[in-house]
Amino acid sequence: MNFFSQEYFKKDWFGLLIVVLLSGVIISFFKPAFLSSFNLYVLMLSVSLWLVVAMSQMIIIAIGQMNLSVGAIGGLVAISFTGLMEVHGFSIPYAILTGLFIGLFCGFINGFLTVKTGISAFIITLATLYIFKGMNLGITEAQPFYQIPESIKNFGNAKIIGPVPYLIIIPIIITVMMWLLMNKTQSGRNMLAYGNSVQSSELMGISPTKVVITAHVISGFLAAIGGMLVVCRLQLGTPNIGDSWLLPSFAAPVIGGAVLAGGKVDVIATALGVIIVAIISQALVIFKIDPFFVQILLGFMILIAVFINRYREYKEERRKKIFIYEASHE
Amino acid sequence: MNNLCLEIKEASKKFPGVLALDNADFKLKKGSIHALLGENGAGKSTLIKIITGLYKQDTGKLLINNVETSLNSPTEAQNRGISVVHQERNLIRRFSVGENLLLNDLPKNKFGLINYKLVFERSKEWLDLMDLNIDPRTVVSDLTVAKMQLCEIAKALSIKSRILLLDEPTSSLSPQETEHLFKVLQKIVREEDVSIVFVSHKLEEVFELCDQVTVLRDGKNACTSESINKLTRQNLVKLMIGREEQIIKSEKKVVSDQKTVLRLEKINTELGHHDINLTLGKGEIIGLYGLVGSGRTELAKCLLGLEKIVSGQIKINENEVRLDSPKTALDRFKIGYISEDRKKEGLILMHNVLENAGITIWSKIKSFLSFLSDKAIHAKVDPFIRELEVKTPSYSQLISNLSGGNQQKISVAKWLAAGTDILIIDEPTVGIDIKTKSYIHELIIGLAKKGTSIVLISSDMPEMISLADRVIVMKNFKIEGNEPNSHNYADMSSKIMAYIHD
Amino acid sequence: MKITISIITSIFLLFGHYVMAGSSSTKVALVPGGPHPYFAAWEQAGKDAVKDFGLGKADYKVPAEWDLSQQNELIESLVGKGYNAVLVFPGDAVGTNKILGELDDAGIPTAALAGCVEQPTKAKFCFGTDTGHSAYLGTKQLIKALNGKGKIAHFTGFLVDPNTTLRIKAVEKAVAESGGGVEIIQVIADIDAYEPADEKINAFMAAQGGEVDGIVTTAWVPAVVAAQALTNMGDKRIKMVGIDHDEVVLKAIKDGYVHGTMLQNPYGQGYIGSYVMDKVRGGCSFKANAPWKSTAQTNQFIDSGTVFVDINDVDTYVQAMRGISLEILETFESTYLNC
Amino acid sequence: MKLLGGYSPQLLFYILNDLMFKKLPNFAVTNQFGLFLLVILFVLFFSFFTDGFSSRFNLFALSRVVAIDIMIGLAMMVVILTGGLNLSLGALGVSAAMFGGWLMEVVGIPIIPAMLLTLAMGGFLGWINGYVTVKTGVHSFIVTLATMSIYFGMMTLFTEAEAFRKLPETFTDFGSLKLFNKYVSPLLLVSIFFVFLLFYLFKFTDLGRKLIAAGANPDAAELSGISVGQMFIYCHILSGLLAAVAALMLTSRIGAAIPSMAGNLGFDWLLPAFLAPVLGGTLLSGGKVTVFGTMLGAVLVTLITNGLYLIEVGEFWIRFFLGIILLLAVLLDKAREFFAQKSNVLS
Repeated sequence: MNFFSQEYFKKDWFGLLIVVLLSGVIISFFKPAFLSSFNLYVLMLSVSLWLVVAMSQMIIIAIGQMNLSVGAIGGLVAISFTGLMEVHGFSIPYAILTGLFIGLFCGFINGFLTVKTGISAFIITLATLYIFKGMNLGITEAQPFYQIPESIKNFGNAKIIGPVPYLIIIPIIITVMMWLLMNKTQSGRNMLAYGNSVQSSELMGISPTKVVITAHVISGFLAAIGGMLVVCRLQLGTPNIGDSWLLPSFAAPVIGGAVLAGGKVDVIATALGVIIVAIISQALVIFKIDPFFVQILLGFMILIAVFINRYREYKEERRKKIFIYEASHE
Repeated sequence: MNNLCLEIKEASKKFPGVLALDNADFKLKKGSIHALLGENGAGKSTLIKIITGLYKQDTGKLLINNVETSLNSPTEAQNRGISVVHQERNLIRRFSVGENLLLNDLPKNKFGLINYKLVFERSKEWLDLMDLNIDPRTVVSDLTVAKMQLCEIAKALSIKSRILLLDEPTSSLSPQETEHLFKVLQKIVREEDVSIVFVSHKLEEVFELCDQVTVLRDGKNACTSESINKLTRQNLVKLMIGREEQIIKSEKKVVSDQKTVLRLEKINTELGHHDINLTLGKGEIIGLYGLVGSGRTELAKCLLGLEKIVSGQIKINENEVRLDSPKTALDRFKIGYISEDRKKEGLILMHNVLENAGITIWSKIKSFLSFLSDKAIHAKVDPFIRELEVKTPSYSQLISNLSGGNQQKISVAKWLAAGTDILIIDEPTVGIDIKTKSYIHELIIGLAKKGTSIVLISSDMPEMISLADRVIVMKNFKIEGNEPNSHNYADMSSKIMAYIHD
Repeated sequence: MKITISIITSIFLLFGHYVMAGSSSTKVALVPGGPHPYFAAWEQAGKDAVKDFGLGKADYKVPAEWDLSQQNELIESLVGKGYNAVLVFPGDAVGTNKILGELDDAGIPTAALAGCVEQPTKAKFCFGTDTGHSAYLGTKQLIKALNGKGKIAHFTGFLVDPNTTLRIKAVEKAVAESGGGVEIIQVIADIDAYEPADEKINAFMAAQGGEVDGIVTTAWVPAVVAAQALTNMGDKRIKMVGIDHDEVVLKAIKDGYVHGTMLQNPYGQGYIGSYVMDKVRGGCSFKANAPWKSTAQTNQFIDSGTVFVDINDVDTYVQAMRGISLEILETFESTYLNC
Repeated sequence: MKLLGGYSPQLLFYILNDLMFKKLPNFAVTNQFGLFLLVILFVLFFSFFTDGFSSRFNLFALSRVVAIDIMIGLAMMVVILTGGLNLSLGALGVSAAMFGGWLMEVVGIPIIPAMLLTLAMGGFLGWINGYVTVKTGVHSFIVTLATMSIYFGMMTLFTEAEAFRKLPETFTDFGSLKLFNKYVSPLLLVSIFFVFLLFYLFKFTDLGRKLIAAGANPDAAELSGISVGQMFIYCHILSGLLAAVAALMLTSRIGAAIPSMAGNLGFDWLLPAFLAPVLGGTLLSGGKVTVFGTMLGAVLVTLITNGLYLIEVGEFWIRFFLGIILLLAVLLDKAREFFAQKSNVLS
């Protein structure tokens, strides 16, 4: 019993895992089609995209900032990627490399401006959101690019085995890499240290410039991958890609227990947060919930997730107070 | 060849309008514990910042191991073996102790990933070295303040620092914890070839710990690397403030039929206070003494309604009351609280003097349509700010631009203006220079004479004994003793200690 | 390349803007609701109108965002610049009326283009697609393809767009007229962004794909995404009727995954609309007995042509549309105007 | 009467005294002054380099847009004061306006009481934001993210996305009224009235000072006897009220209460909502408000958007240039702050 309470219940991801399993069981009980191969495939597809988007935001939350331009970067990369192939005849690898480079560069701009000017990332990325989206519209004049090479379309559609799409490979690799980054590498720990306390981390010899720019570059890089994944999925490069990313990008990390002030993110819990959001939006369709209710439900869902997190935090605080109290008894 | 590991020669540093350092010298001998003293504004912190690479001196030299060097950043200073243990705890609170200790260079496996087993093993060695019985896996936020501080020192050692700067390290430690700290410091100086610069306002500690002393006054050396044996407390104070110290004469008050203004009966709180019984008479000063974590500040916060009281009664003027917020406490029962944490809980640093001093009386002096002008506030708080001799160019000066002592005066002034009947004063002289300290002591006595009842929370035993009428000793969230103050230091301190170590 | 050109152009325009001389003083602004591929044909239509009818200007001006306020701001600034006739795709069927009224007060004729504003309005007329009717016709086509029997789903756009409600009602009406053979099993709305549309439509396919026989889409994004989903699934059993001319939809029709689409006539709207504006400014007025059509929103409606296109005519629809446009143009003056 | 009579000149004196004599020397290094210069600069630029900027029609239209943007900016500003954000601003405003439209059209309540009830609705929705934020201790970013969905969803559910378009003409005509030789909309006067009201609140009242203190340092304020939770709730209520005012103004301008008037989920309001206070020098960390700065910020943003349309940069590039200008404006402000600090230290 003690084993349980100490090891698992404390972890952010444990409760979420229960929620995922439970909701899976409940939904498939009412609608067996939920577990059908095609449905799992569809679920995995939507998880793949939102995983990347959530990670892109999560790493910025880790350093205690926000990146409003995640979607704008994704969109800009998506249309550049397709545009370069369609208009300028780039080969696929070159187009991918250029797309990734654009993402890196956009992220670098965000990070550089934030750390060098000392202006809050919220404002900087609000401005760059406009700049990147503006470039997107300026380049495309709102016209999509349609000429997507067959191999990319196939990549977006093909399945590895059973219901598992090829598309999910990259997001899974990213998730593993992110877990390693945040838990097992010096630069990841530096980011979390910076997110915990800018002042302390600086005094510990951690360079803010390096931390902030690295985080934003990674965020831009992931947003770029997200943008290209959408292209594979939709099989067209439309300027609207990324417009709807903002809310999901925050929802998953927050459900995963991330602290917006920084310094605490959990990659596994974020991934589970993504799965929960995906399951619930699917359940809304499966159960034919009146579209008028969807908005309201989504709102309450976020509130409930936050309440649960908050309650656990409260418990933890109590525990610590008592702990310190006991420690001082020694 | 001398054996100096750090030397500063004729350093000057000018800020617009101020000459912060004026040809100051500083010599740190290898293996010594060197006290750096001075009033606030004497140039101490400028000197420290030059040593740690935050500032660069305008003229003069900085030598490390007799080699002239220039330090451009704290990181560079750290690389040269100079570390600071700050007043504010500078650990990553969500990280484990072990990771904090080695954060600059975490041991990695062949894939470049952090090897946590090794992290905890290696950090354990440093903790052992300091006689610290902490599991390196413990999350920092679970530690007591004293242990955090010791961890910080361990961290400085772990990055191979050979010069440690300790800035007011004991300000929130209990005597026992201080004693432990000093033992550790003496041990590392002895065994690890470390030299220490010790900054403190508590002269007793300087005499106990240090072997050399440098005093700054108005940016100049009042003495340079004097051996501590040659000095007395009086000499030192004179060097610091340029005149003799005025010892507060603690007069024993006649405790005659005082009216009880505050009475706690069998209070139990959610935080764990157990069966607290306490009375406070009109014009009385009671001291709450205890170790950090004994529940003193927490009790004060329960009284203000910030934490829940589970059972028991609070009586004010013998009427039972419910206190649910500091607002109720102030508005209805005239209870005020001067926090130990000036910057976080006491003052609004981004606001000016007037706003800070007037905050408690806004509601009282507002007029029609809740109209409230600066002029009206000015009229109300001006007498108090004057009375406290606050040094500020104008009332529109930002509080953050004032010195620590003047900041403390403002946080007192706002409660004077509020005209409280009961004032809870938490560690009023932490980080405050001797001149202001004695001034604040006089002020507290004066307030009590005028009829304000005072609850004084302090870890400073001399302060406690010179001010309190009664000393209440707390331990483990309980009241252990209630001792009328004899104002005899030896007698009182042994009595108090007896309660804590029974 | 486009960037460079645009930047150079904008710098050029910044310092060297000039008023193009035309024989007529009419300066028409063609203002869509926001950046959207549907309206792209208006740009060429405007240019052709200047060339063919000798207008002073007929410029395609796009609000920076899909936002009523942004559109109003743009229109106001255009009028400030001297445009004296405005063709607008209403940012809101009701909300746009106010500014049209104000333009009317300022002596500037306006008309609703591609979509209508609700009456009462100061717009001279509405020239475009009757959104409700188009949805109704599309559903009829679908029902026909299903031989009057089956379960259908309806995918549409933002709930807060009044047109969405019209479309939902129109689809219901067509279904009701089928005599009970057809049943709407699900309406998915609020999917005007690609990623959520992809998510929801695929989820629907997964859950109901086996049950549903037909799909009708009445907004651009759901049409594209649903067409793509059917193509990806390789499903030719489910009959789908889309809307508009996105290449994805057209290709799916050619490949046989989508039954057909309801096309509109954006080029004709821009071209003829500009022409009429010039006439109106030239002193023409509308005939009292003009053969207006009535829609749910207005009774001063002129149909710019809605055509159902399926695999047979998907390659030739451009000609078909041009034909309709010319037909309307030829008879417009005699049918509607007193000059 | 005597009280009021004696009172107002006194107030006026304070305000003038404050503005003219104490603040003027410092004004040159303030954010407001920089903004003011920028506004002048852009006005001059656009008047010279565009057709029709100074035309009566354009200036009137500008005054109307500015009026609403100012209110939106102020509504966000009062929540930023607490160190929070109000993402539900647009959804809240639209919900209140739809409620107002329902009252006027369906229930048939006279205009003034209907407007008051609309404001009350705005205040109530703001209160929910504030109450949940304060009681749970969750950051308002997340709380209002959720309430944004909830308010907007509820609104569409109740109205079935139908607009209220048969509003009393007195009400809708107000939005098209032209004053001062047809150059200015009365809506702008309403906004300016609120600007002064808020200035009075924050500068000269007990409540305003408490709101600021609570935002600047909640712990210290609480221990100084200010009920911080209550103050934060007041800020959210105020935000709701101001958003409702903005929504009513927009309704009057559009001539109908429509669910999409602030875009899907009310998102279209967020940009002016953030830009105005941020350009105006309001600190995102809380504790500092600049009412006039926010006003100038709103003026600047509207001016630039309008100018960009007029200057023909190519409509598709407008967002790009808007972003660049926003970036330059905050950078400029940062530079100003830097030099102001330098000169401050010197003096």
